[in-house]
Amino acid sequence: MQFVAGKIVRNEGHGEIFYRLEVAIPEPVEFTPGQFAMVSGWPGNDPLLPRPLAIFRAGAAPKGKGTAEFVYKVVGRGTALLSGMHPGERLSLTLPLGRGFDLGRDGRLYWLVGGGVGFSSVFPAAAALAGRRTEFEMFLGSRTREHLPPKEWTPGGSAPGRVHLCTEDGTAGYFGRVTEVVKERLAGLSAADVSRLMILSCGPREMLKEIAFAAAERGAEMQAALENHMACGFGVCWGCVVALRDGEKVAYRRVCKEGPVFDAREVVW
Amino acid sequence: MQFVAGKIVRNEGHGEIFYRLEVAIPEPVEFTPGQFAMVSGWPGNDPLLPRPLAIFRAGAAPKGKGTAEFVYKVVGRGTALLSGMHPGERLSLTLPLGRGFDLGRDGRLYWLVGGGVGFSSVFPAAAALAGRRTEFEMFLGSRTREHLPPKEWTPGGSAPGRVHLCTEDGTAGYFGRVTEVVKERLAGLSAADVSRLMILSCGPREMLKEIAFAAAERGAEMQAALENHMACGFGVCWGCVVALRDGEKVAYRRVCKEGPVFDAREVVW
Amino acid sequence: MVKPDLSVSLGSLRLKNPVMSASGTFGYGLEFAPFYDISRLGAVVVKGLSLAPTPGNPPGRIVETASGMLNAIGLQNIGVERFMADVAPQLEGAGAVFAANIYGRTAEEYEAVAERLSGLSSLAAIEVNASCPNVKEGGMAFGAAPEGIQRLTERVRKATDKPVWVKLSPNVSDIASVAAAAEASGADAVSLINTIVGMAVDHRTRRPKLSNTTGGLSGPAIKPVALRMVWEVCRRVKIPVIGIGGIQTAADALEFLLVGAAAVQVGTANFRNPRACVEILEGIEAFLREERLSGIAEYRGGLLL
Amino acid sequence: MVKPDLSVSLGSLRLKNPVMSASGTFGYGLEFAPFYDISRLGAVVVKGLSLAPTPGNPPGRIVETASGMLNAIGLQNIGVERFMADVAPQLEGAGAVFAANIYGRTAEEYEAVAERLSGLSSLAAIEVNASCPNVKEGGMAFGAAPEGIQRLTERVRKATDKPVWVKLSPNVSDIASVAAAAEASGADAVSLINTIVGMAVDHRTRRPKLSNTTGGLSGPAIKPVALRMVWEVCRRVKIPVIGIGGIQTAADALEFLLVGAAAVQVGTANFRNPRACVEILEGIEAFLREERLSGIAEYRGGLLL
Ligand SMILES: Cc1cc2nc3c(=O)[nH]c(=O)nc-3n(C[C@H](O)[C@H](O)[C@H](O)COP(=O)(O)OP(=O)(O)OC[C@H]3O[C@@H](n4cnc5c(N)ncnc54)[C@H](O)[C@@H]3O)c2cc1C
Ligand SMILES: Cc1cc2nc3c(=O)[nH]c(=O)nc-3n(C[C@H](O)[C@H](O)[C@H](O)COP(=O)(O)OP(=O)(O)OC[C@H]3O[C@@H](n4cnc5c(N)ncnc54)[C@H](O)[C@@H]3O)c2cc1C
Ligand SMILES: Cc1cc2nc3c(=O)[nH]c(=O)nc-3n(C[C@H](O)[C@H](O)[C@H](O)COP(=O)(O)O)c2cc1C
Ligand SMILES: Cc1cc2nc3c(=O)[nH]c(=O)nc-3n(C[C@H](O)[C@H](O)[C@H](O)COP(=O)(O)O)c2cc1C
Ligand code: FES
Ligand code: FES
Repeated sequence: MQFVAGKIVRNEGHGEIFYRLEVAIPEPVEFTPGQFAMVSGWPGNDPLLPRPLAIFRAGAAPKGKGTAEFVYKVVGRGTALLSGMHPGERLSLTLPLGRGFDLGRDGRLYWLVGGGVGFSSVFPAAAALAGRRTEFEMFLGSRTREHLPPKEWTPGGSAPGRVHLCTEDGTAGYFGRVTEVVKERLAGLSAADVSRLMILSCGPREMLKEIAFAAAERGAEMQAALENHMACGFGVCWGCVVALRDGEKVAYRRVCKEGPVFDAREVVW
Repeated sequence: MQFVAGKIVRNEGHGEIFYRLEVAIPEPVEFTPGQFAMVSGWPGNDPLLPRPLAIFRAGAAPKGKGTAEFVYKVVGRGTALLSGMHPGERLSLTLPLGRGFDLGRDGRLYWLVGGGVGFSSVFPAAAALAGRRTEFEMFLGSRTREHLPPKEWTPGGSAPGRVHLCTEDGTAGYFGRVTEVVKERLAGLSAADVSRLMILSCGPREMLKEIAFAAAERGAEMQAALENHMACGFGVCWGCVVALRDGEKVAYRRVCKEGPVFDAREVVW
Repeated sequence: MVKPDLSVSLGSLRLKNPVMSASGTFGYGLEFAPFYDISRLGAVVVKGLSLAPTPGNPPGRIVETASGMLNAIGLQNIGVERFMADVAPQLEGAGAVFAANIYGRTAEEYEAVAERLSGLSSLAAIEVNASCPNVKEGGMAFGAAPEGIQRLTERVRKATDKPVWVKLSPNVSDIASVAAAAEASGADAVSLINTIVGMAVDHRTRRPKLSNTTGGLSGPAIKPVALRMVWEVCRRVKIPVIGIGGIQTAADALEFLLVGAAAVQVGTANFRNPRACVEILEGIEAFLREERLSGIAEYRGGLLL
Repeated sequence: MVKPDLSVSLGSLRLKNPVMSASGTFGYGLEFAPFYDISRLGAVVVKGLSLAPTPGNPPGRIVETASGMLNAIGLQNIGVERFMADVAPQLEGAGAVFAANIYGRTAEEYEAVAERLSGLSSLAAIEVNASCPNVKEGGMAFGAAPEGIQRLTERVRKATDKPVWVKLSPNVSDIASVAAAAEASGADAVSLINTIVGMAVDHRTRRPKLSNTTGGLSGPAIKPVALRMVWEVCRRVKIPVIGIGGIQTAADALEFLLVGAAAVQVGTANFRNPRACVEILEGIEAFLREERLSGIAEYRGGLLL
């Protein structure tokens, strides 16, 4: 975890929905898929707080420097401001933050489920799995074809997993919500496969909840990357808590520290 | 006076000191040299208030539209933000505002005195005088050669006035402060010329004060463009007042409404 | 679709919509005529008027702060006589509904200004500034405690037949009690908040940035505080509450209506955007249409707890 | 040039510099170790501690506002026992000077926490949170009036030999009187301000944005109010005043010192910039050098009126 000064290398819109941001940082960072950064740097005190963005990629750059990449969607003032920034301008980053996906060991059957911009956490997981040639399938859901990530961003390399696209308006892939596809596939899975299954998911809370219930019903394991409003991102403000089951009781856990990835069975949905 | 949405046409730095900003506006505006605009448009509420900038030029653009030009120096957060904005981005402008220079009738001997970025009010006055072929001399003072306006900005056309440059470090023109030059010239002027003289000035308050005292001593007329912090710029907040002589008493007058150009003899310096 | 009903009641006074200008940020109203037809507003509230013209504080009157500003204007104004002779007829001529914000150095002066203004048939209401933090005599002597407000409100109430709005200070421990005192003393409405006392200094010159040392904080920075106070007061009093503080957009104005305000006033926002009031008005109407609401009445006070 | 003397006195306690973290914005201090050596700070003030661990409020705990934020954390904390067993030794190990911020539901609980902490030899001071706006029992019952503060301060004073700092609420009519009451009751210092009560609602969903409906406003938005209150209190009491509220830069910190604060605490700024405290510290030192001042003492309280 470090707080670094970054410089924008690129910040381009893709299909009016997603922006891809690459930032040069002083040295390379390692991260677990699902981990995130707190990003700020626009001038002035309004907006005041940094914004959490999943780390989409991170790597080495010439001369011992590093880069970090993000994918974001403009939803409000902070992301709008970010989208107006240009290469050469400065950003501050705290990264890597939180607990990412537990990608466990091989021999497991991985399903990666991303809804909306949730693919930004799911793709790095896919890349890691593909890198070690672990079997996975990926389910991506969005409202329309335009809200799907550009094809060239899909990770995989020499061993891409199978990718299922779903759009709510049927403009690409399966006509319907990604939850339907996942639930249907779950229902058809053998008990042996269910016991090998590990679902990694990121997306709107309603989507996560629906899949979590379906997974729980079949006894499948699932990790869900949650979101919440954050002030600090590194565990000191206690602002980002969600309710988790703690034995019989409920405990408030920080999305930025104990999460953002939680065991879906522990979440009080 | 109107409140309009503008679009940046250019916003370029000159020699690291001055920026020249051109904004496309819905229709052409007429202005008196010395009048100004309130400019805002950066995102967020911090900085909150618009910034006053003298109108450097204003003209017609194709299809009945207009343009307005400004010259500014980065001194704080607002101007820094402005300098980071790009062509195509939007600004809000209220203009033209205030009472500009009274350029009176012909037959007068005009001296135009600009200190620092004060040339932004003085050049339009020079352009207007040159346009009607009225005699004038211009005195421009700055710290160093780099702080003088780029040559190509100097107005004049077919009848440029004489221009005297002064730098405090002697890197261009007269080695010393512009006030010294003006005071020396004043001292040498015949009574007849003094009675024809009208000094138009804009610059740091200390400069204006020194020249005002020298002018008063010789009985020469002078108009001074003052600055003050402003919230509204169009006379409704009463925040920008300066003390003016009102008979025996002192009255507070709004720089944005009764000014920014005042008769130097009325100012309580 | 039928046009949503934007009209609101402030006691006996019916306004065509809930958007007013806040005193001191709108001059005498006429200054905004170049930007839009000021008769479109629910009401124009003019700069605070005193018995005699007042010169105000020396320069060093405003400072920008994070998402806000401090002012220490010191209530510079032309006085009630010139307002009645020169300004009021023009506001009438413009078709504007207008209210006068007043202050005095003593309760007697408040009374005198209120009495004098009562003769102005076109005047919609008198707003009593019991909360200006920038002059010793700006009402804070009255506004800081329920007893002071009671005394002041009773006197102004007796001095005029016009609706009396009492404008409250946020610089108190319990604004709801102060509002309740105004209600009990015959106020037709309370308006809040006035500015929060603040200060700015220059760490290099080591001097205060305002000639008056302290000033009143306004703008978006104070909106959360204003909204909380309006909510607290709405739960306490039955008279209409006029919400003020940091309102810049229709969404902001709707927030105040949602927690129970009967109307709103827009202040500092007029400085950056001279069209702020009408844009807020248009935004409120658009929102009501979008949500298919019949009017303000169906939305107001509808906070779900 | 000689290094300027950054040390400051808070009564009998001498700190190597005036920069502390503000409670609740710095966790238990150790979380900042990855960013810098926390022993460099004047003191680390840890998250508010209660007798028993406290779960805090349900989610919907923070909202961003214009140049500020509202929080309604509800004082979630691990309790005094775990703090003493697990955290304090680590803070000692890190070489940090640290103070504990405490609160209780009753005066007895405050007393008990203070007593328990007194056994911690490495503890520099106890800061009594008499002003948390986010839990019914967060001290506001005490903090709103001089009498309450007096009662609370006297009890905590008797319960411990540690320096006692009383943290004051800005949600009062006259903070200087409350500070004077703390002084008279034996406080070694007062710290101010805590957050200002605010509220945020969503005009579409018609719901409050915080589970607790209201929350505490912090950040640059409140700096002018904090600065004014610190100035008022400095003119009234003789005990040291710790300035808090919206401090983000060395210039901000210097402003508080200029109006008379003996030290400062940095809160919300830690969220956007985890290195805020040390950067402020370095900035203060650079400023003193630039102005050729021998130390803080030569600058503090030097406001020119
Ligand atoms: C761990 C984590 C990883 C994320 N990764 C990505 C990503 O890779 N790409 C992406 O596009 N988005 C991501 N998000 C969501 C992203 O943080 C929000 O879209 C963003 O903060 C919205 O800011 P805004 O100013 O544009 O919106 P506004 O609505 O104006 O923001 C107002 C406030 O609400 C907060 N906020 C609003 N929506 C969210 C949200 N969904 N989650 C957290 N805070 C929110 C903002 O941070 C801000 O404090 C992630 C969120 C979390 C918690
Ligand atoms: C009528 C008028 C015409 C002007 N014309 C020009 C021009 O053509 N070119 C140019 O470069 N500058 C001009 N100025 C000065 C310019 O307005 C300030 O430099 C600018 O407002 C500084 O803003 P900032 O945010 O960069 O500085 P900051 O110091 O961060 O500003 C803080 C606050 O102080 C105010 N402020 C600071 N300095 C001044 C100042 N000198 N005058 C007024 N307000 C100030 C700002 O508006 C803001 O509210 C003019 C000022 C006035 C009053
Ligand atoms: C420059 C200025 C002058 C003001 N003058 C008055 C006044 O004369 N009388 C009054 O009651 N309030 C006055 N106010 C307070 C406003 O009417 C309003 O209550 C306050 O600014 C909060 O609203 P806002 O945040 O929308 O500005 C003034 C405010 C400002 C900024
Ligand atoms: C998230 C958060 C939690 C806080 N928790 C506490 C607390 O436990 N005890 C306390 O005395 N103050 C608490 N405060 C108040 C701060 O210590 C500080 O007084 C206030 O935030 C103003 O300073 P700032 O503007 O620098 O943040 C908290 C503030 C925030 C933002
Ligand atoms: S965002 Fe501060 S604790 Fe999680
Ligand atoms: S800036 Fe508002 S009156 Fe001049």
